[in-house]
Amino acid sequence: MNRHMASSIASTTLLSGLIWWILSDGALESWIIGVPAILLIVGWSLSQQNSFQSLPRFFGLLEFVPYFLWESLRGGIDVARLALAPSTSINPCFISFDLQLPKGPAQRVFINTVSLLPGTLSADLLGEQLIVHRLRGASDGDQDLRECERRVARMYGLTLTDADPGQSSAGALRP
Amino acid sequence: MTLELLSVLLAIAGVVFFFAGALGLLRFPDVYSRLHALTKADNLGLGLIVMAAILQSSSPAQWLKLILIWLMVMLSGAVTCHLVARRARRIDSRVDKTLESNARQEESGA
Amino acid sequence: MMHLFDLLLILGLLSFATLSLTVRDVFTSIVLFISTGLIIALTWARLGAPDIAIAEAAIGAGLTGALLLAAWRRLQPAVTDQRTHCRNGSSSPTGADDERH
Amino acid sequence: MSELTSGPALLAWLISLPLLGALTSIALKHGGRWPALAVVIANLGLACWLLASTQSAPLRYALGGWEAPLGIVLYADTLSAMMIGITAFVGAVVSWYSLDYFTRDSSSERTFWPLWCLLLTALNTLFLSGDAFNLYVGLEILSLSAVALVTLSSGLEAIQAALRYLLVSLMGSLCYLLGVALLYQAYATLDLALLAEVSGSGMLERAALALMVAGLLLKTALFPLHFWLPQAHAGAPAPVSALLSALVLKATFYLILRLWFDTLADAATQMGSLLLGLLGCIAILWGSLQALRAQRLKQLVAYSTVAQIGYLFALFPLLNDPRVAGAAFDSVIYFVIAHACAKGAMFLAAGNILTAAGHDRLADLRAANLPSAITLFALAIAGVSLIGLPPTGGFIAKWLLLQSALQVGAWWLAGVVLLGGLLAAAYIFRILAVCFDISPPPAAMQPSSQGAIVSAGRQWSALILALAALALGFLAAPVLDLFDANLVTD
Amino acid sequence: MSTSLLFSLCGIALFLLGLYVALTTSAMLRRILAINIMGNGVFMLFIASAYQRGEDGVLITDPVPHALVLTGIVVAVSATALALTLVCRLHELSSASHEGPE
Amino acid sequence: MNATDANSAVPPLGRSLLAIALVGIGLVLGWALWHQANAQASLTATVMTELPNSGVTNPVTAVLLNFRAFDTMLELAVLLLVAVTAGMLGERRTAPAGERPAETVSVSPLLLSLTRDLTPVMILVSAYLLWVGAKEPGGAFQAGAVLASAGVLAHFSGRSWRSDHRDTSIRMLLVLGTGAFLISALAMLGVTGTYFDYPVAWAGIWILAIETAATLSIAVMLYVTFCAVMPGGDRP
Amino acid sequence: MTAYLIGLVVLLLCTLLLGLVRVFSGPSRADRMLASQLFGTTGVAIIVLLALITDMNGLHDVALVMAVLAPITSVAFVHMAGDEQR
Repeated sequence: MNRHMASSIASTTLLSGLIWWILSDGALESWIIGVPAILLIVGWSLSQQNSFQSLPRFFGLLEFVPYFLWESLRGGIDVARLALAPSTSINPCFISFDLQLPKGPAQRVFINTVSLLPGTLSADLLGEQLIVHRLRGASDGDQDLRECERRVARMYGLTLTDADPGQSSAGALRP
Repeated sequence: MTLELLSVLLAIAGVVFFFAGALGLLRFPDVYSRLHALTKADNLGLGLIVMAAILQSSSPAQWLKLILIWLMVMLSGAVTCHLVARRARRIDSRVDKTLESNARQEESGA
Repeated sequence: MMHLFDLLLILGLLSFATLSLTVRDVFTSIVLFISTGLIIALTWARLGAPDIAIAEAAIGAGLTGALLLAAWRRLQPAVTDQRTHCRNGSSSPTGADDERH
Repeated sequence: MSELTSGPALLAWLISLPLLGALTSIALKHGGRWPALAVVIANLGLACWLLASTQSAPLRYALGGWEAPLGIVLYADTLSAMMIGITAFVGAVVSWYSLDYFTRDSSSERTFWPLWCLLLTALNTLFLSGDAFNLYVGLEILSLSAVALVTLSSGLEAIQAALRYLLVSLMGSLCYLLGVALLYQAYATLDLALLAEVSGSGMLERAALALMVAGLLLKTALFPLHFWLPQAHAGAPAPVSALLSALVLKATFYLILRLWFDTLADAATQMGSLLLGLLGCIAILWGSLQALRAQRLKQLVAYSTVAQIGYLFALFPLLNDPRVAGAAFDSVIYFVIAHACAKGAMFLAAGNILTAAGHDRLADLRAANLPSAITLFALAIAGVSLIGLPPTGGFIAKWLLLQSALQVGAWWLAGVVLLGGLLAAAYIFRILAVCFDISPPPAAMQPSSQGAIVSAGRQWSALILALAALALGFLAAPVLDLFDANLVTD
Repeated sequence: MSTSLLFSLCGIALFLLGLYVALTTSAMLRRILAINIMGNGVFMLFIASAYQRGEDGVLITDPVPHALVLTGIVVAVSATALALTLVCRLHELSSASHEGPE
Repeated sequence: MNATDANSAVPPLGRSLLAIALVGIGLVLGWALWHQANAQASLTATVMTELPNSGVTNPVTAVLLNFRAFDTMLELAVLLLVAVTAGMLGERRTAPAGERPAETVSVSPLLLSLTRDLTPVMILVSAYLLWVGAKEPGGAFQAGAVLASAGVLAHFSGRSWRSDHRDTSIRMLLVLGTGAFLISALAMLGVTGTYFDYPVAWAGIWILAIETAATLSIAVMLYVTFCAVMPGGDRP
Repeated sequence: MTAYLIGLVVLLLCTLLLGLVRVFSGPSRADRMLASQLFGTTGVAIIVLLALITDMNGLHDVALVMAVLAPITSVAFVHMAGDEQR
């Protein structure tokens, strides 16, 4: 636990320091304010419940970012095409998706990413079930979501217990 | 010169996405679909415009600050989108349940 | 060209403000007011006053919006049990009208 | 700069001391009253010192050493010293009264002292500041703390009155600020003295003056704009009503006086003065009539304030006339200080009656409800001063007014003043009639009529203010000497 | 027409619009919004007067109005917050007195 | 029902008269401004001349914290006044008779994580605005408002900061901002002999210290006020 | 080039006015709130472009503050908007 704590403090400090450096344009004397602020942040994050959060691995992050950018580009183009098309051909529905990622930061990153994938939007979280809104009907299955989940898992260095995509339920909830 | 041209092109693309987002907001049939339009198109639009601005600025801290702005918008966009959808869905499901009883009440009242 | 921008900004500002003050539903009024605050922040940025634009962004986007929504919520007529059913006709003396479609 | 600091630094102390009191009072969990009281007493001392030191020459102090167009300059002549003096005096007496008025360590009491200190800060700022925008901030503190003080009585009506008061004074402040913005746009200065030098009588100055004065009139509650006053002044706790009626209205009136006859004198027209005078006359009659019809004691006193504000403005046409301007100014200042003492005494006494009887419905009040002869005495003297009978301060004020009105042949004004005096006599006698009504109170009132016992301090403080109003009648010559010593008119 | 004048006129329009609504509406929340709009109109007049171009077309802004407006914004926010607290309190008291103690 | 007409306290005739009067005022003001448009008066030159003596290089901050520091002190007093009053009114709020019971909707884990991620950024941005205010746009008020927003966000995710104005520490924070101004002004009166007159060499660091105090204080004052307006009172 | 950018800013302002229609027509409160979310993001974009046009780097801080505080109103809305019939 102590190692966790130390690494948590170290990563918080580093990240805050980096952001401070960005904000202050690297001005040296700015640390008069910057250091107390960072100490405040470290103190604050220690006071939070379960403040030890696992972090993405560095190389995993490098691998994930291009995928994420590409997918959000696709998502944007997709929805823009729908909006600009002369007739809206959307067929919205909800599907329920069984999460395999454990609770924690990885799961939340996944949920947030889902909203930026083409055609999907995370609408609610009920236990281990993510309710996803799809623009183009339920027929597509959930290959894209599985793929995304796997990539998030890889970024965090997790292995999913059930990697078989065909098993999960992808039933339409509401037309 | 080509850099400037590229920058303007990126900015134009960004504005197109913003336009599409606004249009989607107007044309899509329900809250959830509109949320799609907003989060995706706007975040992409802002990303392109930020890229355009990065091409024109010189200091690395400036680039990173612009990227930070974009990341913040994206993070809060994704989360608020989820929260709004969640609220709308929970209200919808409650309305579904009470709709029948309300209808029954109104019938007996009329 | 910049004049066109100015005119559009002023047009937007005036129309947002007018709508915010005349629209019937108070909630819409508040949302429009928050948006007006945003356009005002843009105007400050346009007029070379970034200090004030930051203050307006922080206040308009953050605090005033939250404050107004909180107050609006407290002014809603009390609904005790039937949560989905807005009680009709109970107009409060402060004039908070609730939304009906 | 440095050789000036010993004297003029007094001005800086006059504004920072009450603020210091407010801060200490908030910081202390219990017993916030002690720093506040200390500050009020020290403020009284400083005010006397200021009165003494303005006798030779006006004081001037540039805050932070930054001179006028850039920084804020404080400025004091005998007029402002007089206002600060009366504020300090009435404030001190009301503080004494408040010691026993609020329940110890209740949330109202803990909030009262800091708010009162902030109100004092605002009053001193308004009397001393020579900067148009600084005055705006001062006005905002003044109205916000006044509103907050009204909310100390927790009833529905009080909150309603406070809200209305708040919205009205916000609108007034914004009108004032718009005028400031126009002036800044034209002259790029906020300093009143500099503005007085450079401003002319163009359209812009007229518009700015009109806006600023309109905003201030709203806060001063001149006739058509008085609608918020009766509820707010009647609904507030007694010491707060006394402060509002005696001091807060006077501060905004003082600003109108400064703007109209000093800073933007070139833009002020004869027509405008006449209009204000006319409104003042209507206010005298209207306020008195409403006071005659009032159901409750505090309401009656509040309406009487509307009438008394009318006298101040009725003098405006005379102030413009060079033949009688001096006497008219004397009359204005006398109205202000005599009314401050008399109205303060009236509200404090009314508070005593309210506590003793448990209500203040005039129809149900009897002599038996009066706490003691001291309160009765205070009511009577204050009433006589409000009517304007000799030998009180109110009489001197009216005498000066009538004299100058007759000298310039403003018969209509003299007529209105006499009529106002008669009406005032009528409503004051409504109060005094209660005091001599020894019939038993209505039976229905019996159980609740036994209110709390009113402490001696509360009764004596009311009497002191009333006696001050009386003393002003005897001390007219020395007081006016103090005032005229070094007045800078136009 | 110069930019400064254009925005000054816009500020006046906002002020009058707010004033009109503040005087005619009876809904308190809206009246508070209207007063805020009035304030923004006045601020715009200040900021517009600070916006000036030098002879060579370089933007020179006068910092004093900016500082004044910043102070004004803080004051406006405080006043709005106080008004909102009072409105809420009033609503609670009046609904309690309408329905009686429950 | 609450139709638009029921919302107006003024009869139609009065409203149209008022509208005409306001349009008239607008025309007069517009006309006056039109004629004034070429005046171009400003204090820019004066400020720029004195800027080196102010201790900071952002002219707006110089005006706010040095040339017109008295205004700023009073402005903080206004905020303080409102926070204290709102706190008192909130304290007086009794059990909700007409108020709905506290929200039963659970806080989404996503909102919690948003708070967790965003709060450090908000603190950093606030500190940055505070620091940068000396030379570029920014300053105590902006910083305080951002910090208060972090508190508001925490409030919504069910992790309220401590906000009871009866707490000694909270009350100290409330008076900290105004107090810093006042104490420094009085100290300068004692040291240099002039109220609010900072020695040029120390002005920069001195102003930064005052601004830091003001930032914390502004944040707490705004947050306390916000909690007083929130439904359900200031207790979580 | 500046002219192009100004043209783009004008277009962005137009999309703001487009969004106004959604605030106005609703139908649900969430829709109105969504539109104001749109205004927030568009506002950030406009400020970034304005910073390019006028070469004022201070404007980036305005955009940063807007971006960081954007979720506050939306979260407040979700917390307080209560229920409604759709």
